[in-house]
Amino acid sequence: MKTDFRIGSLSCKNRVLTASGTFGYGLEAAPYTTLAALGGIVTKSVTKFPRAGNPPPRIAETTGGMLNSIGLANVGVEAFARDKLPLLRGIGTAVIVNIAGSSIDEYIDVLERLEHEQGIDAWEINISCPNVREGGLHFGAKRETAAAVTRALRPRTRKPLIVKLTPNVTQVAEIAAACADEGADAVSLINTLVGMAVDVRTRRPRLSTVTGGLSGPAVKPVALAKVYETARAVSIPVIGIGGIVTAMDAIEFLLVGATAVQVGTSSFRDPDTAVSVARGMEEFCREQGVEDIKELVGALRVDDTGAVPGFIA
Amino acid sequence: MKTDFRIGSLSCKNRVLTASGTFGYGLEAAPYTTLAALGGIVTKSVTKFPRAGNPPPRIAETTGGMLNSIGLANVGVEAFARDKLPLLRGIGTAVIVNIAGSSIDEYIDVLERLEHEQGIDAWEINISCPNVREGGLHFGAKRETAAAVTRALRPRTRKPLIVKLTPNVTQVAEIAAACADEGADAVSLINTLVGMAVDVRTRRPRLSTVTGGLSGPAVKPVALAKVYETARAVSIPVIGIGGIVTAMDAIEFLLVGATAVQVGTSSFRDPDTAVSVARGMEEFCREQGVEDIKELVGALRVDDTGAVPGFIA
Amino acid sequence: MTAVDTDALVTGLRQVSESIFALRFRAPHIAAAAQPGQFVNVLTSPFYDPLLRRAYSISNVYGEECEILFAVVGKGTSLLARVREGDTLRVLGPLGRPFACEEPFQTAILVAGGIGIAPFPFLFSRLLDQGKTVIPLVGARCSSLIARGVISGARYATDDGSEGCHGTVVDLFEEYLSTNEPVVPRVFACGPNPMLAALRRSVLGRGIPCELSLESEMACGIGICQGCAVKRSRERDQYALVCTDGPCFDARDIVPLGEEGG
Amino acid sequence: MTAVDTDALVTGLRQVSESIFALRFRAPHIAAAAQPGQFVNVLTSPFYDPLLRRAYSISNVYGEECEILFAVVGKGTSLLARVREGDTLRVLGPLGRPFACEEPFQTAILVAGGIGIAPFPFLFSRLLDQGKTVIPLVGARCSSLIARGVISGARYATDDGSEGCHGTVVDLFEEYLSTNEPVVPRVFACGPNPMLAALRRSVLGRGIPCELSLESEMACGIGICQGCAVKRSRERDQYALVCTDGPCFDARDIVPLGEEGG
Ligand SMILES: Cc1cc2nc3c(=O)[nH]c(=O)nc-3n(C[C@H](O)[C@H](O)[C@H](O)COP(=O)(O)OP(=O)(O)OC[C@H]3O[C@@H](n4cnc5c(N)ncnc54)[C@H](O)[C@@H]3O)c2cc1C
Ligand SMILES: Cc1cc2nc3c(=O)[nH]c(=O)nc-3n(C[C@H](O)[C@H](O)[C@H](O)COP(=O)(O)OP(=O)(O)OC[C@H]3O[C@@H](n4cnc5c(N)ncnc54)[C@H](O)[C@@H]3O)c2cc1C
Ligand SMILES: Cc1cc2nc3c(=O)[nH]c(=O)nc-3n(C[C@H](O)[C@H](O)[C@H](O)COP(=O)(O)O)c2cc1C
Ligand SMILES: Cc1cc2nc3c(=O)[nH]c(=O)nc-3n(C[C@H](O)[C@H](O)[C@H](O)COP(=O)(O)O)c2cc1C
Ligand code: FES
Ligand code: FES
Repeated sequence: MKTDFRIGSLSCKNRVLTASGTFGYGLEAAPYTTLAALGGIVTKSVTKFPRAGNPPPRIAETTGGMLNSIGLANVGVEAFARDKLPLLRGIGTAVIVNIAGSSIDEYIDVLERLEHEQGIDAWEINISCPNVREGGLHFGAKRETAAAVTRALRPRTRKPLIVKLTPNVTQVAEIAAACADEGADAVSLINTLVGMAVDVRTRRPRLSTVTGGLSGPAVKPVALAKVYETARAVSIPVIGIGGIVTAMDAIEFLLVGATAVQVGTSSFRDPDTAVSVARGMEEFCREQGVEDIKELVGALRVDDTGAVPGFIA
Repeated sequence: MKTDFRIGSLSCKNRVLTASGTFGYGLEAAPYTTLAALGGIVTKSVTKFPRAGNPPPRIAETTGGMLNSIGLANVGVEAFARDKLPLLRGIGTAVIVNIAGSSIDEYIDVLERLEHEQGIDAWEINISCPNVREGGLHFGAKRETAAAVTRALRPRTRKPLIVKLTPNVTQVAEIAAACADEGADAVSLINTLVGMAVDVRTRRPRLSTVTGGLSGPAVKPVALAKVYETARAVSIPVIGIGGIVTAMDAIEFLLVGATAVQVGTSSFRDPDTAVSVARGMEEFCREQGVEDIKELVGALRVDDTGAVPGFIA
Repeated sequence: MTAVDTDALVTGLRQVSESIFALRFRAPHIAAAAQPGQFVNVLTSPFYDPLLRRAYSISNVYGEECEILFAVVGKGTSLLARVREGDTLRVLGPLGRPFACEEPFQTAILVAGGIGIAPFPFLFSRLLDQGKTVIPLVGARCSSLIARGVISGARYATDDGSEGCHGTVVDLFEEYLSTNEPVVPRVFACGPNPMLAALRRSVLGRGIPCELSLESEMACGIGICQGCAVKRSRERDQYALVCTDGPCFDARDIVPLGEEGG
Repeated sequence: MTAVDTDALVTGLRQVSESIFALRFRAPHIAAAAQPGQFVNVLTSPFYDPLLRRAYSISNVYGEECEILFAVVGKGTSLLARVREGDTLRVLGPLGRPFACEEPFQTAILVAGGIGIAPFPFLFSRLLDQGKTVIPLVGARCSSLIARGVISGARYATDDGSEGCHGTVVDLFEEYLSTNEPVVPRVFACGPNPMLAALRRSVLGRGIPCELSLESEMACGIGICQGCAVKRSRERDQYALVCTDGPCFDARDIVPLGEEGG
């Protein structure tokens, strides 16, 4: 059975990747899973300078999900190139480096520092970081800024460029289209939803940063709707992320139009999740007589039921 | 202990209302709860003409939440005035009529038809309906259209006007501010998040309308963040809605700035939820020596922790 | 006659087939008010996954106790299968419109598909009490999935032929009709939607009065969510609510989900 | 020495105080590799509420079996309290940095607050094996909340004075120091953050070496989420991870959450 896919020069043996920030730099979970059985690994966001991250508490469990405000804690691009990347070479799966920055120059600096390093198969650009010029509004919150990041990076790399979109916008498909127009090879979504939680006894927010990012099974319905919206609006591949725990969850994303998926929060529950999702998808295809998993991509059956779309209450 | 609050001429004995569409027209749940112990009842959205609603399936359970696409099934304003409203008079709690429409004229027609009926304490305006003029984009999706609905209704009523906001936007506070500028007496939020779910065996969406509205505990973190954002941006009262099951959930909303709350999906799990939330809030206040529940509104303690706000990953 | 939401004491749980359990609980008010075909709405978890209650037909009443039959298929039922005697279970009921079984017919045919057998032990004994003749026809995928000891004198159909007639319970129903004298029976049916759709075609074609007990997605069970709509057959684009207008309907009045045209 | 994620067979559950349970499970690899102060990460529900695993100190090891002690306070622990012998439990461990207990000190004082007693039965027997003198000091809110039969020779402090010394376990600790000869002991402590903060001030002021076992919110337990940060005391705005750099830390190295300044 065919399970692999390609996005430009990126070639993955199956359609399940680990999501940025939820699988460390790739090696930490090695004792509990089979890295070589993954479609690929997306690294924690790498920034120009090391970042210690936010003060605790950084996470709070919520119903079916969790809030995080890690604060892009990472070793910085130099230490990444020196200490982390060498370990990732030869683990037998695709390596996608996720880049974050608070100015366009920072994105460029990280990408240029790594462009000629061995062992990087593609970039994922995290545009859910506050744009310091725009006073804290995320790059991903507006068509113009999302396009600007893409435009700045496109000519500087020959590797596939995947732009990772935030769901905290009115029309994500518009932003995806702007990135596609600027030459993005793919988009991935969703990053976390802005959320918060309060400890009623202390009357304090449960995260040091007050608000944080919501992820996990609770957000899956939102993620599916955003991926569906995006996949119908752009012709580049869409990578689906959000609340995937089982192979059936991943197949939902494929059916609504995702070419591949990423597993995030579930790896915290069980570091072998991504691999078991990949295996379960194969099994499902075998059962259903699907010979190439590609057949599932966008295969949602939508009839005209006479329903008035948009009337959602 | 003081638990009541007022918004203009609307006076409620406590801060817990039932949310539109989740408590019928108010009487259906009477055998299972004590209506007179509610702060108020918000009716199912009433439209100009009767609506049969969408074809089944109309609901799908998801992790910690549910999707619905009821399609604003309701008896229409005439039958509402004739059959439902008389039963609501004298149940001993405030009655807030929720109005929906797909053109501004429809909102006006419903409001004007009911303005002089006895027994209505306030309006809640559901602007999460597709605006037929704008080709299906919700009235609530843009500042301009949200303001236009508010502007059209404001001079036509002496009752408090609560505008109910959709969370499916980049900056809900902006839209709230526009409504406040046009004379809204309060805003309520959140309405449901756009979401979807797929049956992988049939490859069909689990709702007849493909996408629907997500509600329930899963969305509480998003609702809290949106209420917090809004309460800091406007000076009119904010009513918090989204995923409330317990008194502690409701108190979280008060702490982030909500004057009152609405209980939605949880009433399906237990029709006595809203009343038990109200009772639990009282008990909490007694325990904590709070004499007027108002003391909790906006009482969130936020320190400067040195965290970089906005960096949410 | 109104329903109550009550903490019911679990008095027994026994397995009646490979995947079906019978759960008994003490709920005097529900037991006293229940009619065959009605259901209860059960909270399966104190937490929020699964979030909503699950509906179960009242499969029998013993004094102050009620019994439900459930097939373990997902989250809610896997939790119910772990309930222990002495636990309490939050149960709301009895809910919905019961089977119309008081009318003056002489022979009733019960047609059950899979876990659709659930409402029939109760209906069966009620009909026997009324002195009626009752023919229970029970379908299952295979022999090991047939609930044992819940209804007597049943004839079986299995998809794989491992017990009784080889075929669906609707095949068995039609075979029964063709080999028995043509008195007009009253049919009561419960099972998956495709089975009900097939049976509906069969009885409507023959002019046999029939009541169907329907399932649908439900959020509340008491008429406040409007989630459980089923198409009415006589008015275009009009809906009935399974929880309050049903779950038992005259087969002529509604179109089970999945039946085209109608 | 690496941890494993395994389906452990539950071999016993017993209540050791009003709200504390001892749960035993068979996990040969974990039992063989475990060191005092390490923890396991337990999946408490097959569904998604609660979503994340819960961390529990390994409170003792018996051959191929491990024991954990837990206080029933919320979702995960109320599910664990319903586990039965013969069930399987998904357990990942042993995780984290153990107590540094091999060093050449002679007297150890164990300071436990509430459920912070959990890691000490294991540490206690390890230290006795090494021929050391061990003084267990145990604090609880009241007598009925003290875990019984898990550690011998303990002295108690209760907030309400219902057993032992009336006060906190840190008061008891300071009283112990003041009434006993001034050999420099090694202190091992586990409990709520405010207690650890108070104890830390007490030992640092006196120059007594001390290891603290910390708790924090955790999502993964294995270093892939960075959620379990705790402030390092020596570098400004730098963090250690409780799950991999801890949970046992030299008291000089970190600042428990809630301790101001530091
Ligand atoms: C009026 C009424 C009476 C009922 N009586 C009984 C009864 O007597 N006995 C009984 O066992 N059940 C009965 N049901 C069904 C019951 O309410 C639950 O839906 C069922 O027990 C499954 O619950 P679960 O939580 O185990 O499964 P879930 O976790 O909800 O779902 C498990 C799996 O089953 C499938 N599934 C379940 N429900 C649906 C659905 N509605 N549509 C599509 N797929 C679905 C899905 O594929 C899913 O993977 C009745 C339902 C209604 C509305
Ligand atoms: C390294 C480590 C070792 C641990 N060892 C043990 C042990 O041996 N025994 C033991 O019982 N527990 C131990 N814990 C705590 C344990 O992991 C769970 O947090 C605890 O059992 C509560 O889980 P729950 O699901 O029952 O409660 P939850 O449902 O998660 O919470 C219940 C209530 O407890 C309170 N609460 C729980 N955790 C926190 C928190 N972190 N911050 C603020 N409030 C909180 C909240 O008020 C909440 O209402 C350890 C934690 C760590 C990190
Ligand atoms: C603890 C945590 C840290 C994360 N860090 C990053 C990050 O550094 N960069 C990024 O692009 N996304 C980050 N994410 C977002 C995830 O990659 C993913 O988009 C999101 O969690 C939704 O997927 P899930 O529901 O499967 O977790 C992080 C998520 C979590 C939970
Ligand atoms: C089944 C259902 C029907 C709803 N119908 C309406 C409606 O008619 N008008 C409206 O303004 N909101 C409607 N809502 C939204 C709720 O009032 C509420 O804003 C939302 O569900 C979030 O709150 P909750 O998480 O407590 O349910 C509906 C929600 C549900 C679940
Ligand atoms: S299930 Fe809610 S109206 Fe029928
Ligand atoms: S709990 Fe995830 S890194 Fe420590």
